[in-house]
Amino acid sequence: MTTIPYKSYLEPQGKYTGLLDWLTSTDHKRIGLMYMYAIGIFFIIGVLLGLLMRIELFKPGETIMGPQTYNGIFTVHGVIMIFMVVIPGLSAVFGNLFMPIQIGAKDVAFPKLNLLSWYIFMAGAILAVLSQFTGNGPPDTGWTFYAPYSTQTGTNVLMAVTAAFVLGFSSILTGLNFIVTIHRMRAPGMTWFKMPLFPWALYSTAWIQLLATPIVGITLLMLIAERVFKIGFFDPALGGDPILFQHLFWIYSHPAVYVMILPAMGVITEIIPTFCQRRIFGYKAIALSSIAIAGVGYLVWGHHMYTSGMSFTARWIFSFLTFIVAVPSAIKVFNWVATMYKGSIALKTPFLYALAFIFLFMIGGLTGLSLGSLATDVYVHDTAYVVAHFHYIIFGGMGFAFFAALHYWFPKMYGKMYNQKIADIAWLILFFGFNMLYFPQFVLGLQGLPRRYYDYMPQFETGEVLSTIGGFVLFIGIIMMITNLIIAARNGPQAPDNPWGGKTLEWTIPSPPPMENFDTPPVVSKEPYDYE
Amino acid sequence: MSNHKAEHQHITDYWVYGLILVILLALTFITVYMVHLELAAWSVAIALGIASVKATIVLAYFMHLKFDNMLFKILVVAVVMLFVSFILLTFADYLYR
Amino acid sequence: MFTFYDPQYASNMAEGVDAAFLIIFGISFFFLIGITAVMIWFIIRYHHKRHPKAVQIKESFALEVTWTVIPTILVMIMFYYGYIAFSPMRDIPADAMVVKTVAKMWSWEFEYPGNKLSTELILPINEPVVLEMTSLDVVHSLFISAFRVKEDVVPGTTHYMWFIPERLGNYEILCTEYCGLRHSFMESVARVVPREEFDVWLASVPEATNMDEGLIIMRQNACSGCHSMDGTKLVGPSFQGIYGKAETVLIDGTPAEIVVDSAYLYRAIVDPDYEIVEGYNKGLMKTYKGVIPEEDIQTIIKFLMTLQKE
Amino acid sequence: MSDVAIKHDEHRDDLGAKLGMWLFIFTELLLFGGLFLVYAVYRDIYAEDFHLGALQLNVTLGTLNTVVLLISSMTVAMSITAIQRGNKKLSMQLVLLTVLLACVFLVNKYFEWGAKFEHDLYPGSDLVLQFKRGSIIFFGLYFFMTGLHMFHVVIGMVVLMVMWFKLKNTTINKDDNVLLENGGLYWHLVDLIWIFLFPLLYLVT
Repeated sequence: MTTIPYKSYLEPQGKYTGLLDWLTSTDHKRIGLMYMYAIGIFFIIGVLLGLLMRIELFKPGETIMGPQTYNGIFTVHGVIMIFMVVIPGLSAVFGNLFMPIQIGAKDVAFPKLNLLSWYIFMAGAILAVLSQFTGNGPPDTGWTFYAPYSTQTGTNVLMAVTAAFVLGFSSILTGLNFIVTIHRMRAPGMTWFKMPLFPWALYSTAWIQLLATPIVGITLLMLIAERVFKIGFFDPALGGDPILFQHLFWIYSHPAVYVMILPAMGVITEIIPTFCQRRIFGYKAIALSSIAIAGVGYLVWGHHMYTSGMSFTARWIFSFLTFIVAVPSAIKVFNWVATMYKGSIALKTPFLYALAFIFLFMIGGLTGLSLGSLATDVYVHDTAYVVAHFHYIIFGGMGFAFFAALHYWFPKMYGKMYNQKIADIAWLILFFGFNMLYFPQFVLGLQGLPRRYYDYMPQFETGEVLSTIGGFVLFIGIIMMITNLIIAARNGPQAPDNPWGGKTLEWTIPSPPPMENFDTPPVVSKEPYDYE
Repeated sequence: MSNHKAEHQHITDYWVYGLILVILLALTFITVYMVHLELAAWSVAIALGIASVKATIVLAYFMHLKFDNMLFKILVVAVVMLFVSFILLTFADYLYR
Repeated sequence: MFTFYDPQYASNMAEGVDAAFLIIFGISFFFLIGITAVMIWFIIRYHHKRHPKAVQIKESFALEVTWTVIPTILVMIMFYYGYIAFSPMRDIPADAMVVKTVAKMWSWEFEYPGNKLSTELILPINEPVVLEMTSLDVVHSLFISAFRVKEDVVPGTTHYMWFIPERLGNYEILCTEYCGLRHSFMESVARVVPREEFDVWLASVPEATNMDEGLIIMRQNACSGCHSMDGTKLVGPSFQGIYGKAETVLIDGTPAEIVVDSAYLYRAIVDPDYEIVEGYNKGLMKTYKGVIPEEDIQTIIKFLMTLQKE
Repeated sequence: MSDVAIKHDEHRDDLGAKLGMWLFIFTELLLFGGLFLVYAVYRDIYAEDFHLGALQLNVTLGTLNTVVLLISSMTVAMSITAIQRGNKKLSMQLVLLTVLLACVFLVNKYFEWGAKFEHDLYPGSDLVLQFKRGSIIFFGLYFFMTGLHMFHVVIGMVVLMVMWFKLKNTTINKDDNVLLENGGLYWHLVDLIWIFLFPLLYLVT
């Protein structure tokens, strides 16, 4: 506890009161929290849409909705979850909240731009939500907007695409801000290799956001132009090539997967040393593997298109590169586990989430190998197997890392402690629900159930029923976790400044942090995970 | 946090810019003239080659890359390489269909 | 699920694919179980109650190199098996029987040598077949899971897929590229039959000659994807007994009572959004003006007049 | 997005501001990069049609616009030298001259597009839709690429006008001129893209 009274960033800062005080604030921590509340709401909407789909799939034939509604729902579920939850998720929320503190800075490099990014994000999000209720019904293309279906369908694709374009713009600006911040704002003495690994991950992520997003931006613009002016970029009737759309789309959307997972890996890399009370094993290997993943990650988009009719040459080149990109991820897993060796392990909630992350991420990653392999991908491509795979990566990976980060930094964010017992139970329910929901999808995919199916043959019923039940278990876990945290944020007991014994800079300042982060700018001389 | 207020500023003379402009204009006219030479297969390569030279000159002098921080040079090269790899990989598909 | 225990695979592609799967799964299981076990062991062994003071271990360059090199070798092995099992799929034999495959929302059509049309894929066993596939509207994907083959069917170009069916029986053909409203209903069946049976089938009088000309045109334009002939409600109204039927239609949202006549049918084909039959949605059908020649539209209408209630 | 780099608090960081601007330029380059990729693919598929399409374009006007943009690039670069030497008046004049040259570019473009529309050569026109597929794509790309570029010219003009006002009230001055440099960088980007657009669209053989 600090002895001198201070004003935390959560308290009113004068000038304006109430909501306006927040909406005009350029403080990185407040912007981070604003992202979190917004993303939290979108996440719940996405989850509810997912549950509706699960109910529909509970038995073959029409259960609660018609096929058009179902197609709209899985599109909206995808658009919300991908563009509004997982892509901004960790970097915009925890990157904003803690990256500047971890590198000993007062704020990001361009605080006003940071606030602008949030407004652009909200504008895009509102457009995305509006696209559901206006025009000719919700878009029904799937979040991938594949041409020429997306240029032909009469539904409200235009607005959804515009929304994705605007959201991409916000993502670019956040990335730009983070790169400049990390280059220019590190505390004196904090060399690149004395920087904690979460900022390292964010740095790699920011480059992807910056350099990949424009490609999807221009692709979506072309799609808009095609729909409005009949230019025919992707419509074969006008000379266009639908496969080119897929190339352009995946040049962005594959790296986007790393926008989700790299910060997640960064979070896990922060949590493991803290709860093992040990320096991270292989600091440099982890830092550089982030850069490697970001770099090679640009060159593997074609593995989403093995069956698209690409040339054989392109297929095997992409397969080869895909297998290469698996290696740096493996290195990270080995280093995490090695960090636990001879540590002094405290099984607290954040660490439990981190363990779940490693396990689920391994399943997601290893099943990814069979999708990267040419022969096996032909079999399971676009089946429920892919659905299971990417939910293991995105939800089991990014989602669980988000929950881990939430429980890890919660005491710092709010200065309050949550009920750890309830948090642990919620974790257990989440973990079981998750596996029950998605594991059957692997089996269904191997049985030959294509994805995005409204109806299915009777042989798939067992798996779908299990999956639906799992969905509800998972939902209970989410509600329990969130309720626990909301109660804690309101009435939880005071949290100490450093509840877990962390070594990075955010644990050296009061909880919740003051507006200026540090009383005196810190000077760094030691390595980030120095437990000597 | 380093303040680069007092950073050494390279000031380019006016005549340098004038000279650069003359070179760029000359290259432009060469490109336009090339079209009439019927070089068939080579003309695209030459036109793009000249465009790249022009772009490099603009980057180096007008955009001050030549006198600026090393970081910017590295980043520009990296971005160009990234774009080239996009092109190459896409054409791994289109050229071998 | 798998045919690992069954020595007879359904196609010549299945063995390679399943072998590649087995190798990847084998390595994956080893690592998943191994790493998880080690992790759990560390958590128990080095729990802070048993191990109150952590030992600070410096990095080991040798170890980093080891666990970089070994996975690299392993993934290269996986790549290799994926590659050798896949490359035959792209190596199309010259003597294979060609079946022209047309995908459209939401049905498949197969055209055999001699212009025989079929909605099912009938195949002689143990003989190579190549599907020359194209789509009339959006991207579809032809998937026969038992054969372990899949390839997208893209409008504007022709894609190829080949295989040798090696086991008699019926196998599901599904569409695996999302293609709109009735994506999950876009199915057909591959029937693998003995050669003799195939010959008999192929020689049987092509259905096409028995068909009404209007029906042929309608088939070519995939009308049946949305309109049934047996009264079933699909995306659009059924054609059964459509002529002379009294319907309530919405013109710009205002209901109107009409009786279906040939003028109405014509309007419904060239301007489908003008009058929407109550209970159906706008914007799902595009105009066929200019797509189907004027005289063909008349032929269709004549055919529709013959479809009476049974 | 020039105000991206505006930051006049106690931690003035010119290098950081410039880095921010360069990063933004990278995103713009890749935005057009995506278009160049599309162009390259369709040129590969429809080489003949692209050639015929290019013959419909006015090389003289295109060349003229290239010259105009190159000169404007020089004037904006010179304006930075001027302010660095403390010559505020000359710097302002050069910025204004750049804006005027941008106007010349737009007027030129207006006549070029106008002529195309007169001949019904615009995307979605009945005439174009009857063309061969490659030509439909060519005219689509021509209008989309030059249109997007024109949009950037307009943004650049706004940026330059902001620079002019900032020079006037000495927010930009002899010692603090990174803002003008960034504005200049943006304008050079506009030029840079045109350097590639011109041979690709007008000089296809």
